[in-house]
Order: sequence, then structure tokens, then C-alpha cells
Amino acid sequence: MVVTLARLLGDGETVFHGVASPLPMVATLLAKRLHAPDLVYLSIGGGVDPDPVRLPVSTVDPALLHGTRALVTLTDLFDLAARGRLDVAFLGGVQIDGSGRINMSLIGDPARPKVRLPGGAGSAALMPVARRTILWRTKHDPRTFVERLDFVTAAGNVAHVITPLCLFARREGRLVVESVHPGVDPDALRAATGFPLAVDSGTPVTQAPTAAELGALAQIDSDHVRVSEFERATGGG
Amino acid sequence: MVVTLARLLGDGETVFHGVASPLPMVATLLAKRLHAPDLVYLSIGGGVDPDPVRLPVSTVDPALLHGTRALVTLTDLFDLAARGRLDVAFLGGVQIDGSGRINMSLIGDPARPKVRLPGGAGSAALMPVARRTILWRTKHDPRTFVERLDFVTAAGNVAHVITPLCLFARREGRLVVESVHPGVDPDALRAATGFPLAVDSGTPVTQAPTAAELGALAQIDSDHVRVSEFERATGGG
Amino acid sequence: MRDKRTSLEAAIAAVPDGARLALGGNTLHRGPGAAVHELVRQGRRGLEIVKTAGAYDIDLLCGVGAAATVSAGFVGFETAFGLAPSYRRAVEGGRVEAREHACYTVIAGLRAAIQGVPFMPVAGLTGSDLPAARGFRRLGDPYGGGEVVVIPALVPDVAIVHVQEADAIGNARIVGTRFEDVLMVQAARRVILTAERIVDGAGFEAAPETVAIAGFMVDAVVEAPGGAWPFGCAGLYDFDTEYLAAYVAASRAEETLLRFVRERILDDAAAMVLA
Amino acid sequence: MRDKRTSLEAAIAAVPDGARLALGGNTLHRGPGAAVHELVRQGRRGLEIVKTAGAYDIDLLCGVGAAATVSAGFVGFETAFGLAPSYRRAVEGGRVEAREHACYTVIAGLRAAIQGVPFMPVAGLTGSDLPAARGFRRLGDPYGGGEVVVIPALVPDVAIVHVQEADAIGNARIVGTRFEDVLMVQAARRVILTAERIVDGAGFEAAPETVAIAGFMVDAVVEAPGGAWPFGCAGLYDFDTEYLAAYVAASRAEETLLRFVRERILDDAAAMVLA
Repeated sequence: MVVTLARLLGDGETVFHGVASPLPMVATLLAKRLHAPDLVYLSIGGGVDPDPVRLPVSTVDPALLHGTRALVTLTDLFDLAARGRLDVAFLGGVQIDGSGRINMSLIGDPARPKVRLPGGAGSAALMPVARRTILWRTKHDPRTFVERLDFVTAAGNVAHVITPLCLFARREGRLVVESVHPGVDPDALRAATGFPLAVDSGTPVTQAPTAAELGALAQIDSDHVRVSEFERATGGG
Repeated sequence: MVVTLARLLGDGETVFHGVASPLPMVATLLAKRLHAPDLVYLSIGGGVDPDPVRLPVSTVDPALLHGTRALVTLTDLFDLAARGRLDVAFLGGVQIDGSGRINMSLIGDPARPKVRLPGGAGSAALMPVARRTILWRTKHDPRTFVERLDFVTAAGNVAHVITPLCLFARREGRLVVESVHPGVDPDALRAATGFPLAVDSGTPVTQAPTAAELGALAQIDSDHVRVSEFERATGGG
Repeated sequence: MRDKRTSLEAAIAAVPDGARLALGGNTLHRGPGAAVHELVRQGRRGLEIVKTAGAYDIDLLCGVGAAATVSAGFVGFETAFGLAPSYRRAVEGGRVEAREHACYTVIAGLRAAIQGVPFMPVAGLTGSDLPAARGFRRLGDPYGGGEVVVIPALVPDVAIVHVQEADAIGNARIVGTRFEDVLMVQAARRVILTAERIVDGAGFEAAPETVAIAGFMVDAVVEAPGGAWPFGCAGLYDFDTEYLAAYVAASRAEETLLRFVRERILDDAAAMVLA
Repeated sequence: MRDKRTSLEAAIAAVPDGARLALGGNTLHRGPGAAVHELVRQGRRGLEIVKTAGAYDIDLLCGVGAAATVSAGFVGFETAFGLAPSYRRAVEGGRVEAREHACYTVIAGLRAAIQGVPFMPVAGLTGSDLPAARGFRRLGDPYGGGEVVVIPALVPDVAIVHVQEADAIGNARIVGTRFEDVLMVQAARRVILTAERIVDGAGFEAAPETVAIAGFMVDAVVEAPGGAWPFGCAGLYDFDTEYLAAYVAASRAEETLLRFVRERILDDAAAMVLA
């Protein structure tokens, strides 16, 4: 997943992630190492192009200030996006619908929710104004990928959604399967998704990580911080 | 004048002046030295409670940062006033009318002015929101103190106006003579003022500077920077 | 400027029940831990907590019944420790009102407060249910553009911010990220700083550019070594993984939470971090 | 990030005729003097100058016919040198439009640009003729408060800011007051920095808190020792009293101004300050 995320980032692009976002953190550092040396890496903690010595499990950690030459504030970053100058925002979603909208707010009746979720953080403000948003989710099941959200926390310029099973792209306002990860059965993918999907044996398979990609990844995330996300998926933004 | 200005400032008050404001600069430093040690002195350059080694002729000069422990921006200072937390703003005025409104913009027809003046700087924003404004002017003649302004650059909470001839206070929306400077003839004062004034031999006389006040003034403004204002009166704000 | 040093007890005693309270820091970092514990000790009630992204502070204040309202964009312990159990339970049980924000709308409300205006326009938010759910209005652009959402001013009665270094009159340095702390200091009616150490402010004169908070905006300064704990404090200590894990586990039920609070917070919390 | 160093000539060549141009600094201090001289040399026309309080820069650009519009709160040389003669003459003669602002309304317009919103509410301005003269509209508060003036977004096409120190990718330190420079950098579509010296940015890593401008917001970096002159540059040199007095005297009539420009600006201005 993290290698596929990294491949979505272009050289020279300005890329942001928020709290609780280990995968985007690793993917952005990986892209910078591999094919996007002039990518501008911004995170909620305000570091610009940090070069962390160790990867933190909290993505607001001061470790993400190491090697930064300038500090900006979260306010500056939201402003940057608001005036149309942020290329990529990474956002999470506890529920994601077939048009790429997300729910991070609550499950059940908004007036008296059954489950109160953490909240969308910056997503409602960022998703409509970032040039493109990449969603990621470490669970792929019908409770996550739903036909109808209980609450629309945010909607906007979603370009891609990555999951442990596939990579979605958004075309004409709908999520479509761009590639299926190696070894994933099309029927299993359909069964794991709460909205209709066009996927069959002819659907492209996600290119497996190359040796170079895996080598760079091992260097960047030697502590396997990215794995923490699969243990506790609270989303992020 | 500068001693009278200083006496208008209370201990603990937050006091601001802008560009082209040597007299307020000297008066504020004098008040802090004499009776208002906890006065907070803010100026357009962003210094807080500076302790200048030499007094600059430009009141935006880096000399007004010496001894400051924190820098704020002009934006921060306007915001402070806008939310009602600035006690005193010193502002100038090329024309001042009988209700204490000022013109710093132009003389003649606004569409095609005969004289283009420097502009009101922050005054239109500050005068209505500073808890009180003190105006100063180094000329007192009927072209300055007028019945009708050619353009109302700013209006608001004017408390006092100081001139080389007298100290005005604003009561019920009108400027009234609070005290006449020593040796100023009431008739001459009336003749120098373009709007009607109640002033006669019973009008209080401005208390002359004490030896202590003059001594402190000589220390603070040993270069007589305050005199520059009487040579070139372009106002300030 | 006058000396503003006081004790933590006295500073927090000036936070009334029902206050709208802005807390500095973000998720696990540089929150005012000692001040939050003192609020718990003093049994404060009815608070509205204002923050972009909170964790331990908001969860604890909800768990002990000190908070009535949470105005925040995110409440959770990140992937390190997961959801905020007491916050969830209090909102789901109707004891706390969750006024969800988009982080940027907290910032917009604070900006309106700072600028002394009734509302602040904010870009984005299209397609979201949040504006309708929160009653955020739209205004047309009188200069001929489209509509924009406007956020009402959010004026905290009190802001509490923990810093690495302050002088006696409230000038303060923040090492690392400033989060929304400087906005909170400007927006609030009253400002309490807790500081790892109180220093002679004359040392700030050589580099005033490094001073994040100007003393004239501050009302009280409290010396509180370890005062962010269990939050981390950049340059000095990390967030306390062991303590937070134990806290989140205890927070999953009211009984275990209250026992945890009795044993580990109502006793001397400061002693722990210094041990 | 990519290396953004270029020559002053190339950087200024990217400022088109008719551009809305924000200039850093304030009155006599840290204005981008070298860049302004280069605009004069290249014969730029039709510029709109945006600044809270300008002096030499605005007066000169008006005097040589480079500026068509001035959006500023104050134009003058302070009590040191008095009024701005060429600015006055150009406005009074109808060759330059003076869009008077209240300084804070320049800031409000830049803030709207920074925040990507069409307008910014601003407190104050009651009783002033400025809002009507400038067409600033009022909006009612949809949350039940009173009316407030709103300022339209003021998006500079280019901002030029002179700093004491920058690295090759545009991270920059400003010594002393920052004025509105950081707002201009954020608000503008394109940002040109002139810097007293270009340094190795690795040195910024030890104290990123002291870096005022983040490189990713900058498009071009020009090494320009003495590049504020005749403005002062805090920590390095004062404004040039003798030169400015001669300039203001020359500025009092078009013929003397143009002779002054030919003799002292179209020749090598940089050589003078370094002599």
C-alpha cells in the first residue's frame, strides 16, 4: 500500500498529511527518496521537508521537525490549501462512499449518535480546495466502503483511494477500481465493498513493489511504524 | 506639549503610535520614566517596551526595537485595537474639525484633489476602536482647525487634542479647551481656530513642566528629536 | 510590565465553571497537562473546551464531568492509542455536546475573535454536512463572487498554554511547533501560561524574534516543570507512552477511569514526572 | 526543493507591465530598493503598488511613470523628509490613482487573498469617508450582531521582499521587524526575494523558529548586497539620509526628478552603496 501511495506523488508537488497518518508519512518520505526529490513535504506539525532520524508513531511528533529549515503553522497550511496552492492532501475516512465522500464524525443518528468518532480534523476544509485528495484506509470491508454515509464529514477533490485490497480512482464522480493488489480475488473485493464495483479478471493488477522501492522503504521505516496503522485504524486527517 | 501629552497616559495602559510620530514617542517614553512604569509601549515597528539608546527621527526605526523582549507585527497591533484591548492610540491630523474628526487624505475635491496628503495610515481603523485616541498637531491655525473637513479620513474615540497653543478635551462630541498653554492669549487662540471656542481669561492654564519632568525629558530626548516635528509637520498615524 | 507569576492553584482558581476554555498543544503534544489535572482537582464543571485536535485533555475532562461541550476538529489518541473512550461515552450518553469543527473552522472562529469581527469567511466546506449540522451560515460576496461559509467568532474566556520558557511578565518561547497557541493567546479574554521554567527576560532582548508570545497579552505565569506531562514537550520529553496506554485502558469504563483518576491524578501528579 | 537563485534582471523581467505589485518594508525601512531601481531601468509601466506605508519606492515609481495606481495607507517620508512630491504631483495631475487604504484594510485584503476567500471583515472604519470613497461594502452579521465593513481580496501578482539572509531555495530570515512582508509572501501569486546574502540553508535547521519565510512560498531568490538601499536594513545599515534628502529635493519638479534618475539610478546604483 505504502509503495503504491508513494507512486501517486509527483516531483515538485506540495503534499500534506495531518494527525494519525503514519502511512502517508512513510509514503511521502519514500516518494521523496525515490522519484520526487523536489516534492515539498508538509505536515500538521509545521515542519517543511523534514528528514526524521526515527519515524514517530504520532504524526504530529517533534521528530517530524528534524532537518526542517522553516516552521509554518497548521493555520498557514490550511490557508495554503484554501488559496489553491496545495497539490495533495492525504485524508482518512472511517466510512467512504462510492463517490469518495467520507464520514469521520459519527455512526447512527447525528442527534444522538450510536458511535461518536474522532471527527474529520481538517478534511471538510481541505477536501474541496486541495488540488487532489488521496484517501487511505487500512480496512476494506462493507462497513467501511458503504453505499450511504451516516454523516458526510467531507467531500471534494478525491483522486485516489488506497486500501489493502485495491487502488480506486475517481472518474466522473464515482470510485472505480484502477488496480487490484496481487493475489486479491475480484469476487472477494466486490464482497468487501458496500457499493457496486466493476471488477473482473481483466482488471489491472497493482504493480508489485520493486527491489529498489522495498530497499528504500526498509531504510526509511526500519521500525515498521506503518504497521501501527493496521493495528488501530482510527483514521486521520 | 510633550510633557502635557505624557501626563495624559496612565500607568498600566497600553499605548500605540504609528509612523511619523516623534512627539508621541518621546511622550510615551517620558510617561514610562515618570509616573507610568507599567505602561505598555507599542509602536508600528512591532517593538514592545523598547528602551532606545538613541531616539530615531523615523518612528518605524529599528532603534525602537532596542531592549524589546518580543516582536509583534503591525497586524497584531491593529488586531489588538480591533478587539478593544488598546487603551491609547496617538494619531495626527492635517485638518481637525470641532468634533475631533481628522483629514489626512486630501485638500479640495476628492475626485481631483488640489493637494494629495500622505493618507491616514491606520487612523480610520484605529480611531473608532481604541479606547481613546489622543491627537497631536504641531501647528495651530485656522487651516488646521477647521469648521468643515474636505474629507473625513477618520472619526471616533478622541479624548484629547494637543497643539502648541492649548489642550482640547472632547466632551459630548465637541472639542472644548481644557487648558491654555502659559502665555497664550484667549483671543489669539480663538483667531487661530476655525470653529467656535469658549475660552476666556478664566480658562485654566496648562501646568508648566516641573523640573523633574524637564530633567527626564532632557535625558530621554537629548538629541531634540521632538523638534523635527515642528520643522516638517506631515502628521502621522 | 508587572510580575504575573502565581501558583497553579491560584491561576486555575480564576477559571470559572462554565468557562469557554482554549487548551494549547495538539493531540499528544505540549498540552497543558498540569493545568488540566488542576482543573480536575478543583472539580471544575460545565467547561466548553476549544482545540483543533485534542486527546488526553479532552478525554479526561469529559470523563470526570468537567466538560459540557467540546468544540474541536479531532479527538483521539492517534494510531498510538486509538479512540478517546471517555469522550465517546460522554457524547454517546448525551452528557457532553460534541460541536464538531473542521480544525480550520476553529481557527476561523479564533481569527474572528482576534480581529474583533463577528464572523470569519472560510474557504472549502462544500459538500459537507458540517455547516448545516453546526448552523454555519453562508454569505454572498458583495463584490460579485460566489457564496462563502462564515464562522462565528469563538472567544475563549480563558486560554491555557504550556511553553518551554517564559519570563515573569509573560514573554514566552515555544520550542518546535506552535500549533494554534498564539492564536488562542490573542483570542482569549484571559491567558494563563504554564512554563517549564521561568527565566530572566533580559535574555530575550538579544533575539526577540524567537519569542512566540508577547507578555502584554498574558495574565498569569506559572512555573510548572514537567507541566505538559503526560503530553510530550518538544526538546525536553516525549509523551508518556506507558501512562497514556494505562489511561486509555482505564478510560474504557467509568469505574476504572474514576479509580485511575483517584489513584494517579488526585494524588500528586507532578511528583510522578519528576521521579 | 529546487534552486531558485537568479539575477536581479531576470527576476524583475518576470514582473509584467500592469502587475499588482506588493513591496515589502515600511516607510524608510527595508524596502526593496535595488528591485525598485531595476523596475525603473526596465521601464515598467502601469503597476499597481500595494503597501501599508511607502515612501521612496512609491514616490519614485510614480515619478517615472511606472505606477498607475497606489493602494496604500500612507505615502510620505515621515518627519525626516516630509511629503512625497512626485506621488502628490502624479495624483494631483490625474496620472496616478490613489486608492487610499487604512493600512489595516491593506492587511485585510491580503488576509482574504491568503485565506482564499472573496472578502475579509474589518472592525473600525465607522464615521470615515473612506469606505464610501473606496466602495467598501458592509454586511450584516448573520449571527445577530451589527454590520461590519468587508474588504475585497487584494491578490498581488508579485511580491518583492528584501531580507537579510536567504538560502538558495528561498527560506529567509528577517532581522528586526517583519512589517507586512510575510503576509505579502503568502498572498502573492509570485514571490521574489532579494537578500543581503545567500547562505547555506543547512544552518537554518538548528533554529527554524527564526526563519520568517518558508522557501516553498518563494519563486526567485536574488543575491543583492545593499539591496534595500536607500532604505535602511536593520542590523546592517541605516536609511541614507543624504541621498534621500537629495532625492526629495529633486522630486519636487519633474525635470529635476528625471535628471536625478538619469544620473543616479540609471547609472549603477548598486555601485554607490558599496562604494
